[in-house]
Amino acid sequence: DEANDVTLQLQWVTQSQFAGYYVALENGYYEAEGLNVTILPGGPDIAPPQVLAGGGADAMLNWMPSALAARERGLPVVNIAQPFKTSGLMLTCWKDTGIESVEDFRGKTIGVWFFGNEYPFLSWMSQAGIPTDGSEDGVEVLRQGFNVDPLLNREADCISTMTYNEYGQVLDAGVSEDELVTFKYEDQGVATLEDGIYVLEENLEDPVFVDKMVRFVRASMEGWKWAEANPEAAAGIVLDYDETGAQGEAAQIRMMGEVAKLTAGSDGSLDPADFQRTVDTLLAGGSDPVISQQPEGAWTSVITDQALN
Amino acid sequence: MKSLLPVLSVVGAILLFWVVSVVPMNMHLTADLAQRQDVAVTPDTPVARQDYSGIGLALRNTHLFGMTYTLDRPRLPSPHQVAVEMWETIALRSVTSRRSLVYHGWVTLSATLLGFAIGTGLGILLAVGIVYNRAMDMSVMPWAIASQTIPILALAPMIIVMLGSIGIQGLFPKAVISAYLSFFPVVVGMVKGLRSPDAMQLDLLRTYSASPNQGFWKLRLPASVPYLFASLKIGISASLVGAIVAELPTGARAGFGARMLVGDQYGQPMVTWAALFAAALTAAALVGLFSLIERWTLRRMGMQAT
Amino acid sequence: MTGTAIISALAVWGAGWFVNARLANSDAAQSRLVKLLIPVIFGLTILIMWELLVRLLEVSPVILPPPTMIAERFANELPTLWADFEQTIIKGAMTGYIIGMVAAFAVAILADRSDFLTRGILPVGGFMAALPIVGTAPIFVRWLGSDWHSKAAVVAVMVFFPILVNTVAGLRDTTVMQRDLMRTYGAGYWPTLFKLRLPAAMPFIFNGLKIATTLALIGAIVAEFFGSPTVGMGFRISTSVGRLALDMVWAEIVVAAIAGSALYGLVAWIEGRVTFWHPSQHK
Amino acid sequence: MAVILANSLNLTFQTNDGPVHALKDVNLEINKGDFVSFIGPSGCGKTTFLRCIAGLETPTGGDISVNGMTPDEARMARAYGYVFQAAGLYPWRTIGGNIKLPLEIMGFSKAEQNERVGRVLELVDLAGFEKKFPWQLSGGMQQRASIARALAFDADILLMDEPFGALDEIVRDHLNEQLLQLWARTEKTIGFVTHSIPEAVYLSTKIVVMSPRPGRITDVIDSPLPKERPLDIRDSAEFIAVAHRVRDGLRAGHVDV
Amino acid sequence: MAVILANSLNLTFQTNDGPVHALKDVNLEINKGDFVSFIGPSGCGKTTFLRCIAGLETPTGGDISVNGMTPDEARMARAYGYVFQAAGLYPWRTIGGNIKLPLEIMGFSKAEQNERVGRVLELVDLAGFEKKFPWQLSGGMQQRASIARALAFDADILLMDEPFGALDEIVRDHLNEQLLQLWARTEKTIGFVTHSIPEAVYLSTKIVVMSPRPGRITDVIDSPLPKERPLDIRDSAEFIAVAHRVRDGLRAGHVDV
Ligand SMILES: Nc1ncnc2c1ncn2[C@@H]1O[C@H](COP(=O)(O)OP(=O)(O)OP(=O)(O)O)[C@@H](O)[C@H]1O
Ligand SMILES: Nc1ncnc2c1ncn2[C@@H]1O[C@H](COP(=O)(O)OP(=O)(O)OP(=O)(O)O)[C@@H](O)[C@H]1O
Ligand SMILES: Cc1ncc(C[n+]2csc(CCO)c2C)c(N)n1
Ligand SMILES: [Mg+2]
Ligand SMILES: [Mg+2]
Repeated sequence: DEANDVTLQLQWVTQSQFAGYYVALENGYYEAEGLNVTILPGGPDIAPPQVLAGGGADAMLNWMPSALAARERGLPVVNIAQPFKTSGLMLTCWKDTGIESVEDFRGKTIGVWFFGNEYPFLSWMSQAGIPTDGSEDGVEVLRQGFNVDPLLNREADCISTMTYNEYGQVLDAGVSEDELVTFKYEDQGVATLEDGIYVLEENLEDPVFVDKMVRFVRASMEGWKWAEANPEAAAGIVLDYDETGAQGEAAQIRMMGEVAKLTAGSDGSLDPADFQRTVDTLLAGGSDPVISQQPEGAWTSVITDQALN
Repeated sequence: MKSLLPVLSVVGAILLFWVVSVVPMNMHLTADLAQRQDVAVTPDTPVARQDYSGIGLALRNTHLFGMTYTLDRPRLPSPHQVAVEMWETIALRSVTSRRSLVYHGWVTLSATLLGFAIGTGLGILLAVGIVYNRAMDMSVMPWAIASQTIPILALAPMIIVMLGSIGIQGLFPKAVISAYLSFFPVVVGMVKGLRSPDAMQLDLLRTYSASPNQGFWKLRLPASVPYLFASLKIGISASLVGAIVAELPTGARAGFGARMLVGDQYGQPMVTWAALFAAALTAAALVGLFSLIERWTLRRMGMQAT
Repeated sequence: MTGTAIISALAVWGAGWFVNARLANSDAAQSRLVKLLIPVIFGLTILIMWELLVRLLEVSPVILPPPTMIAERFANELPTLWADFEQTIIKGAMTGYIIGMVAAFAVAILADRSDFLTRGILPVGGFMAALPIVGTAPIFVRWLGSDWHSKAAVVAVMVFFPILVNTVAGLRDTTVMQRDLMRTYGAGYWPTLFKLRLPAAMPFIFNGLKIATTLALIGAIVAEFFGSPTVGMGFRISTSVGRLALDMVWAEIVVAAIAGSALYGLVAWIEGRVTFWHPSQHK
Repeated sequence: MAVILANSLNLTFQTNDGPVHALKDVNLEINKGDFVSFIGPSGCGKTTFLRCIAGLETPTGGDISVNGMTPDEARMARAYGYVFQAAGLYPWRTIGGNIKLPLEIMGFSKAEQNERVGRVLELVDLAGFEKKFPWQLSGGMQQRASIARALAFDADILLMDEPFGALDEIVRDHLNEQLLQLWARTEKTIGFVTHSIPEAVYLSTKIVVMSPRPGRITDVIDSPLPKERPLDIRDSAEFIAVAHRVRDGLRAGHVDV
Repeated sequence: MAVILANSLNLTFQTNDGPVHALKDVNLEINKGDFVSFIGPSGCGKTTFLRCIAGLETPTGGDISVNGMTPDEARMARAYGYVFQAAGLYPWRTIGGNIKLPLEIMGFSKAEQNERVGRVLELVDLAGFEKKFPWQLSGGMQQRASIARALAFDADILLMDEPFGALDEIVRDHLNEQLLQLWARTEKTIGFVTHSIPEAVYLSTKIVVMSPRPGRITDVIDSPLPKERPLDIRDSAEFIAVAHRVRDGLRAGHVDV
């Protein structure tokens, strides 16, 4: 029924990045809140904001730059909770390319995810004054697929990795950490918020919906905290929900461990300072602005205030 | 049976070429790995090795040949690695297990069959319309051709979101994309088939003053059967491709497409290759099945000698 | 609201259909202009219905933009669209098409020299043609890198089989009498190939080439989803979906459809020139 | 009694190379029970005229009546059996199925259908071949099956367009004899197109000689031969005289060989 | 002098329904300058025998020599012109191009090619049609073009498999006359398959009557007719006598119509 059904659209395939939600589902936290939750896995062609707009989901996970861009495009999505405190995004480069600092990127080839995930990189480069249009003293941008091959094949000097996933895959391929140089967005001061929960603004006018979300966020956070405390069991639960049957156990446990570091500082509520830092980072990008002005009403604490009191 | 030996020879030649190619294709990765294990490699830095082709590097490091066949994440897996993966995921797992390719095959196949049914039905209806209605004939055909130049992978997510927004999820959206790819060959083939009766065969019915309805059931439809089967065989493999493509934007949950994607994402080439071959085998089996039905039907209709 | 929308859309459909039915059954139906006009009217009817439905039902442009918006975007982004077209169609699709075609001809002629090879190559080729692009594209991107070379390879593999099968079938499509004629002249393999079998095979070969044009476009675009430089139609489509710029997605789709139809038309035109003698070409 | 009456019939085809005058001012009267042969060089309009009678082609001038009706009405009334030059059997139907085709369309009962199939197969010497498919029969047998198909629904008028063109002389002689017997027995009116002078003379009560560009009738010969015609009537003086007249008529129309 | 000599020739085809004995114990001697017609019911092996002579089919027993060579050697030495039942022109070549085809293959010079094309087109009354495509010509004209093609390279032996089967009687008569003239002028040796008794009798110096199952020769008739043959020789008593003998021979072999 309307009042208790929740559909959540993930932004990638089933993996420990989304452990909190699967744990809440498996351990019955949603059920305890009287909710009937459906989790829709994502994939390379799924734009969660589009699914939200089409009414295919009640809530989505998204990176904030992508969500803010959607807002400016006329799709009013609102952040209602932010389980990820810190960013796991980084660039991973071969050390033997001689890259030591951001300035060394000039003339190098760098793999970047697009599909709404390119904004943090573009902002960073434009803040650093490095062109991304392929000109002489700029970087050559490669649209990275879903694997780390461009780095292993040395087609790219650096690629985008998440601390919890692709970086581990590079190591799994037999590369040792001291062959690599990493640039965490967090360390570079250009971190943007990842994996927040977003809903459509108009829905928040409906008290029934608000109530539903309050319960949803509460249960989800309970799931996250349990997952942080029990990484191996949480990874096991994720594996149970992976219908492809192709995920490896070790990889998911490692991912859970890394994700726990990112969720650790968050009780689910959005820290306005983090929000402002994300916005400032995006606005600072001069030539290719992701957003052109300070967003209004892009987040709300209404849900978390009720959920966490 | 007469084809068995030739097919085996060609397959043998391809396998041989494949086995030989494994060495140069994997040489760079192997050299990097070997060096980390303190095996001597020439040249001795990865950057320097980039200047050599796979073959060039292989010739300088013949002692690494064996290793190229046993990599966990090869650029080109060797045939036996793929075979082992296929054996394990097809034969050694219970068919209900998510690690079984049979299970994933069924997921893809169900969407394929539904989509194929929809696409074929639609294609036949459209063909009948085109043959019997001049306006439709002149309007629709160019657009049907244009429709096939639209990259389905671009359209698929939109179709899925649109269907999702009216509450349709699961099998059906995948089937729609399957149908989109399979209707075209059916239209083309059936238009040809329904128009295949010659002037004399049509005139014969006119001398009986047969109704258009009788003309369809007694002449055009039976005459089109050979064409129909030719299109069905193309259509069914197009359907399978459609179902696999559709598995990416529906959430890459299960099926051959999901296996290929996830195998690619998590650096498990064998998963991808096994799914790829399983998909091709499935297509071959479906086409073979239709060939059998075709032979049986045509023989019963007396349209095929022997 | 929904009611009016559907009624007005149906009205547009009815009007378009009425005009077309009149045109198709008129005396002028055989003229070049009318033959062109009818599909155009059909297309326009669909576009107007689309515009009406999207506007009246207030469909979000993030899901389905109206045609006018797509047209506007198309006009504003011509340089980008052109760059993407060059990368994907000219570099990726065309190169791949030509490589695949040449390879298919070569193998067909090779296979044709021996019945043994034909029997072996055709089923194996059929199996390879069934390898879905979603699986092969990432492999080629891994092997050949993200630039257009890997796209050309994907296209070459996709078009190879239909052209091969049709060429082999075409080379066999000579009558016993036509072949015996050559034998009475004591003609060897090559004169028979060039003077009899290749010309006779042309209608089949063009059939294969036509199928291959649509495959080539799809192949080149889809392969870009698995890694590409920051230009190209597949890159733009995927990136624009991520940015919710659906009007741009459709603008690229329009480019694909125009390019595809034009290529198809071109091949069909050449076919008409080369196989003018075939019964299907004269009325 | 005139079964078929053509009155200054004209038919012009519009083609890419300009109009083709396939029939010009054709006048002809065919009586009930006549066996009329049409002979003439290729392109003189024999087929076109037969098709006009059958209502398969619409004349562009003049008029034609069949049993007092328009050809179209007569076609709707199923007045014709038509035999085409090639057998034109449907390959997916057995011989029996092919013969049943018109019967199904005209709504005969199942029992009646079977009874008639049996009868006409007997008539053309094909009893026992009912269950065979066309490709299992020789060309001559197929042609006989197609005649059986035209006979099955007992139309009064039988129109045959070069039915024996593809057969060898001996088989042809045999079928000619059988056709004459059938005609004598059933009193059908037969219109018959042929290229062979002996065939035309041997079979007909009336021979219509035609000439091309524009297609027209140049001679109508009423045969003096008796109704009873053994095969060796072809060596008789009367026969040779008629054949000569036909040949002369043909040669006159043949200027461009 | 024997140009073609067949000695107890046998040819059996292996088919799905068992072996077909297409030629059994065929003995025949053809001399230089002979015009030999082969006549017989469908399936009696006429085409097969002609193909054996041309080296297109390999006998399974006995032997056959052409100009003292094997047929294959003779084929490589380009000893034959072969005319098939249907015209079999290549549709993608003009009439001129079709006639040039053998000349190109045999390596004649361009000038020689053009000269020959002009000459043979004249011979078959097709001057002026050089640039037309086959489908722009009538059936009769196509058949004449195919004869021209066989004549173009001046082989000593001309083998013709029912070349006039598809033509109407008048055109056929005309071509028969021309063929006779050509033969008289060039002294070629001609092997000619036909279904028509008058045609065989009118043209040949030697008539070979064949019979099927197994395919064999039942009669060889040396024609008493003079070399000079106007068309109306066909009404002469000698002609009719020979025709009768042929018909009797044919009927004897025809048991199953
Ligand atoms: N549908 C058509 N469209 C245009 N021209 C036609 C059509 N049908 C016949 N003709 C032309 O009309 C003329 C008469 O044709 P018709 O088929 O009646 O000749 P015919 O006497 O039956 O010849 P044949 O002995 O070759 O069968 C020919 O010149 C032919 O080309
Ligand atoms: N390639 C073949 N394979 C099997 N049987 C064949 C083949 N060619 C001919 N035959 C059979 O050999 C016999 C003689 O055939 P052939 O073509 O020589 O007859 P024909 O006298 O030329 O007949 P027609 O007058 O019909 O042309 C026939 O029974 C035929 O079915
Ligand atoms: C087409 C496409 N490309 C990149 C991402 C970015 N992304 C967001 S979460 C995640 C998983 C990391 O392990 C990735 C890759 C996406 N969603 N879709
Ligand atoms: Mg005719
Ligand atoms: Mg023959």
